[in-house]
Amino acid sequence: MIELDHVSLTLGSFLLDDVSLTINRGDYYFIVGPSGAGKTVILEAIAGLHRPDQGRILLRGEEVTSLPPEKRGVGLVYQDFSLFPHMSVIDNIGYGLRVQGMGGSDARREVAGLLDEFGIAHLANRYPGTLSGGEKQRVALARAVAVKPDILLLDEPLSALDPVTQERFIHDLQRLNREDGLTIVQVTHSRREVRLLATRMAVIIDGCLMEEGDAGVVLNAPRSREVASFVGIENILDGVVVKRAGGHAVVDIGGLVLEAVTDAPAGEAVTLCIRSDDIAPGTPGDLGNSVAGVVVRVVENGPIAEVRVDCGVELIAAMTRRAARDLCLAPGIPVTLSIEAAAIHVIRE
Amino acid sequence: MIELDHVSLTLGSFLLDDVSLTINRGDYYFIVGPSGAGKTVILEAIAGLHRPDQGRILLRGEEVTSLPPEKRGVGLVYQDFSLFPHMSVIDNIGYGLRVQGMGGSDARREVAGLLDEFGIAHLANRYPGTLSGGEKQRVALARAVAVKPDILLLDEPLSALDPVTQERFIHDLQRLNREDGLTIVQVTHSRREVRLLATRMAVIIDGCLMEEGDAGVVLNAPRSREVASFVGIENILDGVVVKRAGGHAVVDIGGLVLEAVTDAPAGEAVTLCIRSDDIAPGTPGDLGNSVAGVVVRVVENGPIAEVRVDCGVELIAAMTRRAARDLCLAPGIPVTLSIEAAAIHVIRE
Amino acid sequence: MDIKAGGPSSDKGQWRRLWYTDRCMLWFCIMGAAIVGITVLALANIALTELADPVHLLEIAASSEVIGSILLTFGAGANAVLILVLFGTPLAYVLARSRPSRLKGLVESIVDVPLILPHTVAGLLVYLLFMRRGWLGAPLSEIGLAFEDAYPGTVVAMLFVASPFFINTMREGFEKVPIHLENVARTLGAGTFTTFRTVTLPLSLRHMFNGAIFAWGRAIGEFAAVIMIAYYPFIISTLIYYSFATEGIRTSRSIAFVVIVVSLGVFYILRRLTRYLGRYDDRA
Amino acid sequence: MDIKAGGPSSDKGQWRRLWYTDRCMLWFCIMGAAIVGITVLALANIALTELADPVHLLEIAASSEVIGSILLTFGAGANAVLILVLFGTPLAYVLARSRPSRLKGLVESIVDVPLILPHTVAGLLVYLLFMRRGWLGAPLSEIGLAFEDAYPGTVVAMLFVASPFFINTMREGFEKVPIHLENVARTLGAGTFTTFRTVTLPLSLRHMFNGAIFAWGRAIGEFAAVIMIAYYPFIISTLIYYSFATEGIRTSRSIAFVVIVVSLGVFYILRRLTRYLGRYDDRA
Repeated sequence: MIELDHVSLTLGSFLLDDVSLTINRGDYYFIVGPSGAGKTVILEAIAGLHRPDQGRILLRGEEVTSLPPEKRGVGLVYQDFSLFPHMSVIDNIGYGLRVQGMGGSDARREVAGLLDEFGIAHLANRYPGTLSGGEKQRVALARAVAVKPDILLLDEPLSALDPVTQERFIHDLQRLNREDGLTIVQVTHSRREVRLLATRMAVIIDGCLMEEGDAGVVLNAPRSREVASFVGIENILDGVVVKRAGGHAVVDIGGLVLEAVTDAPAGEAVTLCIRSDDIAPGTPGDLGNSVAGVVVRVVENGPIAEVRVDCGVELIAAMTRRAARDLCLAPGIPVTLSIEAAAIHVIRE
Repeated sequence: MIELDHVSLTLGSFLLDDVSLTINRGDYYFIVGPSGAGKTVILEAIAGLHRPDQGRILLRGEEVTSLPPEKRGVGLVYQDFSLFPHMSVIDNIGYGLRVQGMGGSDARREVAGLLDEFGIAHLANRYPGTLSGGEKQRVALARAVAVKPDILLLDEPLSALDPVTQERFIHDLQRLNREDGLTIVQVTHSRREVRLLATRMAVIIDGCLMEEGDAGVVLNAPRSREVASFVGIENILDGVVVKRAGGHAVVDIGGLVLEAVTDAPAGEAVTLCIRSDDIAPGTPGDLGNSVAGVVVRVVENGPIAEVRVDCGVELIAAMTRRAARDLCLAPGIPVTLSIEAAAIHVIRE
Repeated sequence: MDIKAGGPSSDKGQWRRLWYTDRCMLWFCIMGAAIVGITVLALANIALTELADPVHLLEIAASSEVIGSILLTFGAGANAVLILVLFGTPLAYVLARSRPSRLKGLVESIVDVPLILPHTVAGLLVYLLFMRRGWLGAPLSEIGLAFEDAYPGTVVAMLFVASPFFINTMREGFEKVPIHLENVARTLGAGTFTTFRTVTLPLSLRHMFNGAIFAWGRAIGEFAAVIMIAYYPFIISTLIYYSFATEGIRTSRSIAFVVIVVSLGVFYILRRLTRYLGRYDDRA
Repeated sequence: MDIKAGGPSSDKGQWRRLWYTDRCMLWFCIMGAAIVGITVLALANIALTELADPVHLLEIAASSEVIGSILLTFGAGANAVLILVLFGTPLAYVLARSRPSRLKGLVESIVDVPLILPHTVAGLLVYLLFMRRGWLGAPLSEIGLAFEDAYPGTVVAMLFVASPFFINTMREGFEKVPIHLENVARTLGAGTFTTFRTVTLPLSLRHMFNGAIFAWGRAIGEFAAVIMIAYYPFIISTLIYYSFATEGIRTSRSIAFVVIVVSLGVFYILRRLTRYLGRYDDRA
């Protein structure tokens, strides 16, 4: 559906370096990365707003590298929604139809349908300056889909919205992706959005594509330390495989010894990734590591307590505030942690 | 130490309406509220940068309402740190001493001491444009305390910093408050900062003081629905006391019946506040409510899973992702929740 | 919060308070008053003198020479601005949307040249180019368009000196239109020109009118550049200079006062009109 | 990301690409070239003619009359700007820091009056105020300061027409200094004036110099306002007009060319100098 073939692009001092990625029809594809990494540039390149210095861009199997944006049939929604401030809601939504030459009454019927579909019929004659963030967002989405693109590009569409409005918007987006079969490419810096929505994803750091693939795999079993750190894995530990035992590897991490599932032979340096909620107080099951340590610090963050435990290396465990209180966890208290071997992701580099 | 006595203040279309509050010596006082509520205006009024239309401001027991800022002896640190871009770090920190007429060698000694204290001696001759956020923040803090104010006003000082730098800054601030005895007034929109640092706090909404008092009380037992919602209590439920039983009240919330600790007589309308982490799957202890329901939705957010359960009304329970998986929670699964009566805060209005 | 701290905190009583709380600002006000004072005194001076003899003033104001000259000046200025809008708008858009480069820097400098040159030099440049034997004047006089001592000469001199004012203001307007709006319009199917016509231009109308007014003000005020190529027909400036040089203060002062009243009035009306133009943020 | 989408995407080959992908922008470029073309043609015209006779040009350039007049013009302009900086800076600061009010609006309008008035009207206003019998001219002539046909007259005429340029630029500069910086300085113990001197002014230096250059350019270019009060001593504009009127094109064109070269050169140098002024964001 969308293919970037070794695309390089310079914009001022910014460089997008040899990015290749494939987005399939019907994907809900996420592009994530730190701010300034070039995520928006990729979206705009797909839309035809930047021309690559090198490489090709293909849409629906055809090369479109030198096709102007108005001929590419992709919808684009920016973070600020970019409504035309000098047009009413109805004129904003009908804009695409008008410039593409659709006649008055047909266009009116289309727009009326969209107003109903997005629940904004009551806003029809208002101007963007008077709308709330959530209302703007629905108008922007209706405007983008009015011209029936089969690809929708979203640039951090949720970041300017309050939580309730976010939920509603997420619902709308899921409907467009699943029911209407739109291919959606979304840029975000929110891991939560990725977890909720992504089927596939790419991680861009400093203009380079670090990793691409199934969202679950990238999030839970990243192939590099940078990506692991970026997707928010709390415990990233460098170690060495000291021996192999029954299909498992025994890894030494600065004194702490953990069993993990990997093919790495003894002597290989590996990086272990453990999510904080996979480290729990208590004794482990069959395939579990049991680790003794002393609580260094308990930081409460909303309903969760992040417990830092010194086990030779410092591990971060997450539990509910209530659980942390029930266990009377406080700095200096000894604690036993259990970590399932299967919950440890091993990066071989 | 700081007293606002019925202060009203108009700034363009913004109105601060009859705010009275008292901040004691040594307090770590937080002013919280939605953006645009007037938090910064209060700080600036304390600093003498706005003159109230009505009311009085007292510092250290003396009225200062018409005293200019340079005579009030309060330090001010803004979110953007507001370093003087045309002065080196050393000149920034020494600025207050210079304009207050301290001689060259004395001032140099003072500044050198501060550079060491804040660990920024290596930055002495750099210009602000070249510093990172965390470095800027330390310079701004050193500059503010250089003139030895006994009151420090902080306007969202943490919001522009990354998490690691935040931790370090929090440490610095705690030291200044506890060891040096500075009275700190901090504006924030982060509940986490309030939980970590606040001794007392005020909630400002739309230019009105909604509630003031001990931070623990305001956070966990707010006196109004608006404040409960603002401090992030996930479950806020309207109900009616149907009967009293052994010191407890039995409250009916649209069909769901919960026992709660309150003096409210039967027939009174009350609002119940329950934090999501106080709602746990499983059977309750002695003083617990047991509630049966069906899972509506599980939203994973970092290491936590937010589980929405339909028990007649929708309740939000928080647990670790692992706990949610171990219990196989998914939409449609029946679940029993336990809520301790003591964990339910009752607002009588 | 877009609230300014530091300034005097409320309008009412602001000046009384200054004396007690902030003598520095008070001194600044007094020094500033010296500059403003020259203009105020100059206007008061002419107004008092002229209003003392209303009969003579009305006689001058009603004279066909003065009325004709005012109309000619305003008309020629409007004509110059119209040409500027037509050709300067595309230039401003190109400058606003192209990336920094040597060529762009050069074009920007060339646009600003009329700002830098002394007015008689500008006039001489226009004269040399558009005189009967000039590079542009010669071919154009063949098709019957004469510039020397003629209306087209006045227009082209005004156009030359006023051009940076319009182009720079218009360009600023274009730069303020968020590129995201244009990008969205493009993805919705609008070509470059359609996007320009339906999005960029409507959102820059305010700047266009302000730039046009600014340029018009510069155009009708010009004297040196115009007299080099077209001493006749008399524009206001020339008329005042001529009557000052030949008839002395009295007549020229009356003409000047009429011109001041008309100019300030016209600009006041134009500013009022544009105040409500292109303000989308607070539309109901 | 502060990257502009939509514009041509890279400098190299930008123009070649235009033809193929975006004829609208190409037409805009062509129309824009018409405006820029007039200036380019005018400059090329005079340069080609003058450089063809370098002996005559050098003779004119070396004449004491021309050199003296250039020095007088530049000097009087600098003098006017100096006074403007002294009195206009406080005014600009007051305007930048005070809240909108009727009084402020009125002061702003008065500041802009010299922009709106035709130049001869401005000159007449200055003349009436500063002539030997004028409100300010009379008392000042008592203490030996004469304006009519004298250097002070030139300076005051330049001052009047250049004042809006300096004040408005300076004010913009002050408005760009974050009020937070001033607030912090105040809480650190600095009074209003100390804050102004140590924080606001240093951070506005760039605008101050740009405003001064802008005002200076306007001042040295003025003709109409100056000749009303001081036909003598000859400033450049007057010299060119005089020689144009009495000796014809040849001499005046040579003087104009010398002035163009000197003006463009001086402005180029001034711009270069200010480029590195007050840029704190990217200091190492």
